[in-house]
Order: sequence, then structure tokens, then C-alpha cells
Amino acid sequence: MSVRANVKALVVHTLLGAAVIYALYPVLWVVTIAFSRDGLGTDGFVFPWPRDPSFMNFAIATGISTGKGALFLRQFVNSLAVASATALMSVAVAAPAAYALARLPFVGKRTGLRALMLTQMFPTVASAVPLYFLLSQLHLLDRRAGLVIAYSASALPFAIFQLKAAFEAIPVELEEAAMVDGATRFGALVRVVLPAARPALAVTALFAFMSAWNEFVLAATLMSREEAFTLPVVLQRFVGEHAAAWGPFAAGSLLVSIPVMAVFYIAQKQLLSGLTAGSVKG
Amino acid sequence: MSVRANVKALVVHTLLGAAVIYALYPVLWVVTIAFSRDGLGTDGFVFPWPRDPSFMNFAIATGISTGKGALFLRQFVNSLAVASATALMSVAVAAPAAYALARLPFVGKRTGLRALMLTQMFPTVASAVPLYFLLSQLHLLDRRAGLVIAYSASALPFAIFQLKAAFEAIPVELEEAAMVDGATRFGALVRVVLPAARPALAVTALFAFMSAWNEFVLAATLMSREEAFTLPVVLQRFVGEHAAAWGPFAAGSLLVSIPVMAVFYIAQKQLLSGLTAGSVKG
Amino acid sequence: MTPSTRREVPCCEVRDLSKAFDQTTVLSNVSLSMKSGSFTVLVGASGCGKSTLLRTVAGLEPPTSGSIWMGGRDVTALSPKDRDIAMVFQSYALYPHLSVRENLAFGLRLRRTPEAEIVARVSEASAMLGLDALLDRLPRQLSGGQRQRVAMGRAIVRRPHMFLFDEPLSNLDAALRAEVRVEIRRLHDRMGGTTLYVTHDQVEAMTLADTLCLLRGGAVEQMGAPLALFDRPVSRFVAEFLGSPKINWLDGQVKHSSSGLHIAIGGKALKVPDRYGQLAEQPVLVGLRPHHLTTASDDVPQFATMNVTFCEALGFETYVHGTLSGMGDRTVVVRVEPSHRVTRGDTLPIGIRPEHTLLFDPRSERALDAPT
Amino acid sequence: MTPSTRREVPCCEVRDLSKAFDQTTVLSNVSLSMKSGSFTVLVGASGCGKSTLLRTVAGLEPPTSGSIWMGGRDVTALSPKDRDIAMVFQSYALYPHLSVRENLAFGLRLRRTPEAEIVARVSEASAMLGLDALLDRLPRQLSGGQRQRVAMGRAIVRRPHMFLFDEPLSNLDAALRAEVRVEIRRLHDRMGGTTLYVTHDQVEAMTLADTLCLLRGGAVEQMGAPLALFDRPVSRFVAEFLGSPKINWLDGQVKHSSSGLHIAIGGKALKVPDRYGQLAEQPVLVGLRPHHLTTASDDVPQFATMNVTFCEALGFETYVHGTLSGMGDRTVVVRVEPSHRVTRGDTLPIGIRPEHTLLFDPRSERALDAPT
Repeated sequence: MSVRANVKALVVHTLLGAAVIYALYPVLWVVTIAFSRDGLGTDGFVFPWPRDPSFMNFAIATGISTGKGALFLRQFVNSLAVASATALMSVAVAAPAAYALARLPFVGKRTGLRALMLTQMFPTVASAVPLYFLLSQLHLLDRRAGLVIAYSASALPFAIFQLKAAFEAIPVELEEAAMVDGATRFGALVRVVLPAARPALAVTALFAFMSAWNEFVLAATLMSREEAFTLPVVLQRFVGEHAAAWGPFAAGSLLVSIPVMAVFYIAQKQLLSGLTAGSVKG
Repeated sequence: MSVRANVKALVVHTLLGAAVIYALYPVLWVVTIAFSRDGLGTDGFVFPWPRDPSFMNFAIATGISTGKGALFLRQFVNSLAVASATALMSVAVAAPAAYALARLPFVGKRTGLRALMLTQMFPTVASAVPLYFLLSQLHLLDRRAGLVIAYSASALPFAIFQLKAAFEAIPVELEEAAMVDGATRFGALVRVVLPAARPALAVTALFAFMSAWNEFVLAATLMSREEAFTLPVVLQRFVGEHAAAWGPFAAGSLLVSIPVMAVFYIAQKQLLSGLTAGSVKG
Repeated sequence: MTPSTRREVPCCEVRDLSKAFDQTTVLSNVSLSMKSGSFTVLVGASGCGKSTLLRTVAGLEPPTSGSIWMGGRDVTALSPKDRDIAMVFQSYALYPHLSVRENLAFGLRLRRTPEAEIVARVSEASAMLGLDALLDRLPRQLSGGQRQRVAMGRAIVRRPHMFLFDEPLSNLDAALRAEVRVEIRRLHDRMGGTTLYVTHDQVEAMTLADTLCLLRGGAVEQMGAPLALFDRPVSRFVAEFLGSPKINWLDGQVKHSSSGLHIAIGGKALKVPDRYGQLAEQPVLVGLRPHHLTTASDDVPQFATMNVTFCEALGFETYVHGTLSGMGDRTVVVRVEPSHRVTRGDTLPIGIRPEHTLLFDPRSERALDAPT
Repeated sequence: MTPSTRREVPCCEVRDLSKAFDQTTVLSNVSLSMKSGSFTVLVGASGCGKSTLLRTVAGLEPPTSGSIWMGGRDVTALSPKDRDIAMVFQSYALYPHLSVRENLAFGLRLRRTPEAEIVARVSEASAMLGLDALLDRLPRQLSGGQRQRVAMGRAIVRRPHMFLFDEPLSNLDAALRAEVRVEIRRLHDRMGGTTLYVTHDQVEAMTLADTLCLLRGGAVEQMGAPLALFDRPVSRFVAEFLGSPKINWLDGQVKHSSSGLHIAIGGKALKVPDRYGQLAEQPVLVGLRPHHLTTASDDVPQFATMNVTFCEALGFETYVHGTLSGMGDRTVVVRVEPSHRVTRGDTLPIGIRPEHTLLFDPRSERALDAPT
């Protein structure tokens, strides 16, 4: 019995360990390169580890060593502002639409859902150009608001699907109870449905935040002034322009990841419960 | 009564219509530009419509007009092969891991889940460099297999979460019934759990396919020979190199989208039921 | 003011209510009047429309036609919040993000009740239902029975004119169900409100109701005091719905003879109960409840012989299944005292208490003594 | 070979089984022996371990200690598929992606039964359960009752030595439950297998079982024929678990007097049933079932006066709740004939059939006539 159990445990751990390593391995490399004074070595190939640990790359990446610290800060604020606004905007637009799709019967529901799915099939690269012209007409090129519009448009379909599923998991009786208790339909939505869907709202917001925070193609197309850059574009400059500066690039990547990880760490309880559906039972 | 109902219907349709247009508007622009002989006009600004409809841009995009049709076909096959292999690979690795996470109790489960979540927080741009070096060591640069490894690694965490939720929605009794009926645990997984989770498997595969099909940053970094390009990189060449060829670019974008839309159209029933969770009830 | 207009206004009245979803008719021309302080139970099989009727009274479903009146006012177009009702849902529908205390206070807060009043009413309801120790818990930390009590507390706190219950006991186990059933009736008597209660359980229906309303296919089949429905069902449907084990059926024929009216069943003559007046000579469906059949004795002479096929001994009573010799192959169930030990293959002399016999027209399935 | 070793090997035997999850003990030292062809029912409140015991017999849970034997073989380490059992789950657990036909054939296909044999057995089971019209449907297209039948069909088709049922009726409505209950017993008798059946419902337990096994806190409280448990409970727990309405309790005192042994209750003397031999003068808990109390008559002289607080009329019988004057404030329930019309505030002369009285030690709560 205990032999069988041990074998099973071994298989399970090996399997999951392999999956985690498969997904984490590139990240380990980024860490190694970021902390290596000489950028990239090859002798630690299988188990990456910095040969000559140093924080130098971080100083270069943030511009502290070149006196451009203020610019980097500004770009950091750009990223933060754009990603936060995208998260808010996506949830604010998606929540009422998802609620309508989940609860109200109406003509054109299936068609609407399909249209939303279809937009998900469209490559980001393809939408870069029309967005460029649209935003230029609206004088929103090189402005954060422009990026927010572009990002929330592309985050919307997924957000709507996500929230629709969450609202459908909330029993209708909760709303009916609130209405009998004295609430209007809108009051029931605000006081009962949204609080009950909090984990799903958090997950949706985080997804939108993350995708905006990490997005590169649109940001590179729509922003041309250095002061308007977001961090992924800044990063790409390290390897894209002349000589590839792998060390600062890797260090910058880590810095870019820190805020998202912080958000994740704070919200992890909500996230894990939000990701495991069906968690909102009376 | 009927006035109230009409007002409600109006509000709902307006709301959802706005959301759909918000998400679809850029797509309309792409269509317009693709079919316009002169690339981009400004007079149809609010309601985009081709001024001088033509298929010329499609001929340019596919290289038919320049005699490079064979190259485009090859690039198309690259995209298709990479995306299909990514979809298969992600599901094949994610399914056993997700099953273990959903069903078996073991030490380190929470930690494993968190590690997976964390990798999701990492920007693609940041992983491009380590992947470049890893694949170069493995002599997989400019090879489709290299892209498949990179893509499935980044698709894995989401796939695992998706499938874990799907497996958790399948009652354990189904497996137990199969085991009493004469199956081993593995047999029960293959004969009962996987078929019951088919919609979720389809959705997961499609997501992986789509993200691989549309991905640009890694493809541009890891592939340098024209014959190894995938379609998003080909597309980007139209606007990135010298003069921006908007028309062919837009036409190419549409061509890129067609296969995904076809897959979507074929699988839409599975997809819609897979996206609305909890659909697998005995 | 004439005396006829001064008579009491019913607390709630349903007038000629119909409801259809798409093409499916769920309720057709239901009328119902509830006196203030009364306890009305809507009962019926699943799909009979009882929950829809309740939800229409609550204002959660708009009727297709007809109207609903409360305290003399037409409330058909009012939303639930303006109807002065409270409802206990089958799933309890507790707000998952609020503590028990806030669940109880929710309706009062929405109505901007002063804080002191809220505290007082919540603690009163909490004391009444024994929720004091649970006030700071979240719904997911409660057992099924505790959730049910919180749902009742949330209704009581509001002190509405009308309480609506939608199968409130169906998620509880049998022992708890019997206990809460008694408590619901006690609370009703104490609160003095009018109660409309939906259930599919005949024990709840019989024991809770002042007025029982049995629905069938969206229409009222019979309405009245519970025992009136049990003892004088208007149709075969009502007779079968109430009573456990189910009523037994035999095929008979009304006969006139020199000694008066009787029913011929398989060559035997059964007395027609006095309350049936003139009956034509016709085939009849004879309904005999299991407790009106008995083992033959000095008091009750033998009427037939039962061939026992099956026996269910519950300890406190025993149900004997079998057929009656020469009276067709319908299975008949007799309730006997647990001291009788009967087994399969036995024959049992059976007597009938003829005064309880029910007669139905075999084609219309209506009772022969019912007003047509 | 001596006669004692030649006696029949039990179909299934549970020996000294214990099971703990983490630190929680769910089963402790349970032993159970099932004769071939017998119908054993495990009954108990939720959390008593009855389902865990069934699942351990099925091989779905490994025991912490103890062993399980089937047909003389130790199967404790075997996986479910090697135990020659079939199981009907509470949720039915039909394979959602397979038609009814394929659900029935699933186990046979896994065992590589020839196709012709599969077809024959599936159509036999399908005919037996009336599933012919449903064979091509998917589970989600079936009603609850139909799903239950398919689940039973899936078990029957396999012709195993043992059938396991895990509360198979709990998702059906009351009318269907009574019907399927009878059918399960009929199928058991016809198939000739050994059945182990888990339920929390005392009616199912009493009517289905050859042997009833009442579990309490993971241990066997009492095991035997259903009526033996009902009539001679070994403990207060057993006496309260079986019987509806619940048994009534009064506090008494055993007294010796010139006329022999009796129990003093509030100044009255109750005869001690003959089967109690010598009893010390001690306080006792007197258990009286509702159907053993009766309205006083010529046959049964008045023993006490009941102050009626509450009345539940079901039509076929009436439960009167109240207290007995001068005999403490415990609520007592009496079952009276439906022809009695009793209401709150009435007083009722109550007689007792003393031969059914049960006596328990108030501290240990064990029956005074139970072997210790």
C-alpha cells in the first residue's frame, strides 16, 4: 500500500515539477543575466547562476548610472497609469455588458457573443495600424489616454466572457432576495451581485492590468516620444538599437515584473478563489 | 409594463452594442483599408468604408503580384504548423498536470500553483532573450520546434489553470463509477474524464493556437531567415521596413485572421459551452 | 356605508391570474383570496405552477393577465420592494459577503431605518430564532439548518404584512424538517402576518395550512381546509395526491336492489355511504384509503380475501401489499397494526369501513358527490 | 473436514475495520458479515461513517486498519475493478458523454465481453427496467427517475456478486422514492446477489433490510433484523433513531411494592413489562412510542391526562403534541385515529399499553434489558 502511494506521489511531483520548470526556466535565465556583471555566460548553461553577482545592470537599466533616472521614473509612471486605467476601464465597461448577457434575455445575444469572440481572433499586430490612424485623428497619439483606449478595447471581450461566467455562477435568488428586501434591480446589482463577484472582478482587472503592463507591439507603434514610452518599449531599446545590452535588459525585465508580482502577492487569495470557479455559493 | 420593458431592452441593446462596437471598430478599419486601392482615406472616418474597392492589396500581401507566392505559402505553413503543435503540446503537458492538481492531494500544491501564476506575470519581451540563448544552445533558432517550445512554455500556466477548473467541475463519482466498472485510474481518466472535459480541452487548445498564431515579439526575435518567418512577422515587414504599405498590411491581417476564424466557426458550439463553466453535469 | 362593503378586506387577493412563458401556459385563471393572518399553502407536483404563482405574488414575475391586490390596492404593476412582503427562498439566498447580522439588517438599511431600531429588531429576531451565537459568521460558515433560520430571521426582522415561503424545508434532513415545520407555524401565530407557503410535501401542506390550495397544471384543482380535501376530494387527482400510502382503487358498478343502493365489486356488494344521494346505475371507480381497509374482525366483517405479495414493516405500522381475490389485479395496500406479522404468500381476510368509501366517475375522474 | 469449517463462507465480511482521515477517526473497529443473497442496510445520521464504510468495501477508500473479505478471499489490497462488485451512486454518476446504451455497456466493454453477449445483457437489463425507449438518449436528456434506473441498469448488467448502493433514492421525490424502493427489493430478490445499501432514511432501512446495521460515530450501535432493533433497541440512541414520530420520554423510578415491580411516574404506577427480570430500585428513563399511547378506553384504562398544545392532522392519522399533567414538562406525542378531532387547549385522557414500555438507564442511556 505505502509503496504504491509513494510511487504515485513520486510520479505526481515529477510531473508537476517538470511543468513548473518548463514554465519557469526562462525566468531563471533572466534572473541570472540580470545579476551577472558580464551579461551572459555559457558555463552555467543547464543550471543558470550568476558568475560574478552585481547590481550594476539595474543601475544602467534605471538610468541611475547615466543620469537619466527621471526619465525612467516617468516611463514607469506611464506604465503604471496606463495599466491601472486599462484595468478600471475594462471592468467598468465589461461588468454591465456581462451582466446584461448573463441575466437579461434579448434579441441578438448569440450574435453579440460571437462578434465578441471573433475580435479575440484578430492579431494585435493587425489592429496596430487602424488604431494608429484613429488615435491620430483623435489627437491621442503619444498620449496615455490613447493607449488606454486601445488596450481596453482589446481586453474587453475576454473581460466580458470572464465576468459573464462569474455572474451566471451567482444565484438569481440573491438578487431577487435583495429586491424583495427593498432594492431596485440596479441596487441589487451594486449591493449584492458585484460584492459577491468580487474575486472575479479582481481577476479580470488583474488580467487587464497585466496585459497592458506587458504589451509591446501597440505601445511601440503608438508612442514615439521617449517621455511617452511604457516600460516594455524602454526594455526593447536595450537590445534593439545598436549593441545588445543583455544585462541591463534582463535587469529591466525584472524591475518591470516587480509591480505585477506585488499586485499578485497582495491579491493571491482572491485570485486563487476567483480562478477556481463556482466559489460564490450562498 | 410594456413601456418599462421597452426602455430596458433599449438600454441593454445600447450598452451591449457600444461594447461590441468598441471592440469591433478597429477591425472595421482594417477591412476598409484592406479593400481600398489607395490604402487609407480619411473621408469615411467615422463609418469606415472602402472608397475604391479592390483586391489588389491581397495580391501584394500574398506575393502573387511580385512572384513570391511560394514564400508566402511556406510562411503560412510555418504559422499553421507552429500554432497547431503549440496547441497539442500545451494540452498534452497541461492535462496531466492539471489533473494532478485537481484530484490528488500532495505537498507543495499551493507553492506549485503560485509559481505557475507568477510566470504569467512575466512580460513576453523579457523572456525573449533567455529563450534566444537557450534555443541557440539547442540549435533550434530559425526552426519551428524552437518556437513551439517557447510558445507552449508561455501558454502552459493558463492552460493548467483552465483545465484544473474543468477537471474540478467533473464529479469524482464519475471516475469512481468507472473504476468500479472495471477501469484503472488511468483508464478512468482516458475513458471518462477527458471525454467529459472535451469542451474545456477544445477551448484550451484554441487559446494556445490563437496566441501562437498571433504572436509577434518572440517570432521576430527567434526567427531571422525569411523562410522561417511566421505570418505576424511577415505582416510587420509591410509597415516596418521602408515605406509603410498600409493596404497590403491590412489585407495580410485579414488573411492571417481567416484560419483562426474558421477554427472558431467550426468549434463555436464547443467553445461557447466550454466558456460557460459547469457544463459537465451527469 | 352598507354592511356588505364594510366586511374585512382580504390581505391578499389573486384575481384571474394567468401566466405564460413563450408559448407555454404555466398558470391559467387562478383566483385566490387570503384573509389577514391566515396561513395558505400552495401544494402540487413539480411543474404545477405553484412557485410561479408565489413569484408572481412577490412581484418577481409579471403576470400575463389578471391582477394581484394587497390590502385593497392593485399591486400588479408594483415592484417587489413596494409590496411590503418578505420571502424565504428554497436556496435561502443569503448574501454570501455579509455576516449574519448584516444579512438580517439588509432590508432595514435599504429602508433607512434608524440604527437603534435596526439593532433592536435584529436582536429581537436573533433571540427568537436562537441566532445570537452566529451573528458575526458568514453564511458559508453555517450549517443548512442555521442558514434556514437566518433566512427566516431576515423575513421576520422586516415585519411585513405578508410572508412568502418557497419550499423552505426541502434542503433539510427529515428530522430537522419536522422540527422547523412546527417552528414555522409557531412563528406565524406569533407574528400575526399573512403567510403564503409553497411545498410539494403533503405532510407540510396538511399540518401547516389553514387553507390548502392544490394546483394541477396551472389551475386550482381544489381549495379548502386540509381535512376537507383529504376527506372529500373533488377528483381522483386530489385523492391520490394526499395520503400515504396512496389511496387504493377498485372497479365497481352502482346497483339498485331491493335493499337499496350498493356497489358491486367482483360479486360482492359494498354499502354506498349515506352522503351519496341518488346515483345512476353506472361503473364507478371506488377509492379506499389504506387505513380504511382493515383485517376482518367482529367489528368489521370480511369483505374480501387478500393475497399478500409484499410486506413493509416500519415497526410502528405495517403496509401489506397484495391483490383482492376476484376483484381484478389492481395492487391494494392495507395498513395493519405492527403486531400483525404477515409475510408474502399469506392470505388475509379484509374488511372495509364502508362509510369512508369514495366514488368517482371512471371517465371524468371527478368525485360523484362533488358539485359539478 | 469438521462440520464447523464446512459452514457457508459469507459473501462479504468486514473485519475490525478502522478508518481515519488525518486525525479524524471515521470508523473504529467495525465488523460485519453478509450472507450470500442477503440485503444489509447501513443506516445512521450524516457523518456516522456509513458512506465511508461502503466506499471501503468498494475499494474506493483504503482502510487504516482491518480487512475486507469477499468469498473467502482477503480483498483489502485489491482495487475496485478486481472485487466483482457494482455500485449505484447517490448522484448516479452516469457518463455524460455516453448514451444510455453505452453507459450500460461500459463495464462489459472494459472486461472485453463479446459483442453479442453485451447486446443480450444490455437488452435484458433494459427490458427489466423499462429503459428500451431511452437507450439512445444522453444522460442529460433524462429525468431524475430515469437516471436512477439507468444507474441501476449499469449495475445489473454486470451481474456482480455484490451490489453496493449509496443513498440511491435521496435525489428522487417522495412518490417516486416509494415506488423505486419496492423495485430495488424486487430486483435484489430476482438477481440473487448480495446487497449492501446505505441510507439515512428509516423507512428505506426498515422495509428493505434483512439485516439492519445502525452506525453511530463510526461504530456499530446495533445490528439485527429491522423489527428487532425497533422493538428491542439496545440504547436510547437506537430507540430515538427509529420510529416516526419519535419515541416519547418520561422520567420514572423503579419501585418494589407488595404487588410486585412497577415504575412510579408522577405519582402513578406503571406496570413493568414481563421481560424485564430483576431491576434495582433506581431512576429510569421510560420510552413510550406514540402508537403505544392511546386515548383511554374500556380496553386501555386512563393513566394520565394530556394538555394538548398542538395538533397535526395528516388525514390518515393525527399527531397530538402536549404534556402529561404532573409528569414533568417533556413534550409527548400521541398518535390518534383521524376521526378524533382534537385542538389546542383540549385535555385528553391517555392510556398506556404497558407491555411495550422500554426502560433505559438515565446515565448510560443503555437499555435495561440489553446484554451488557
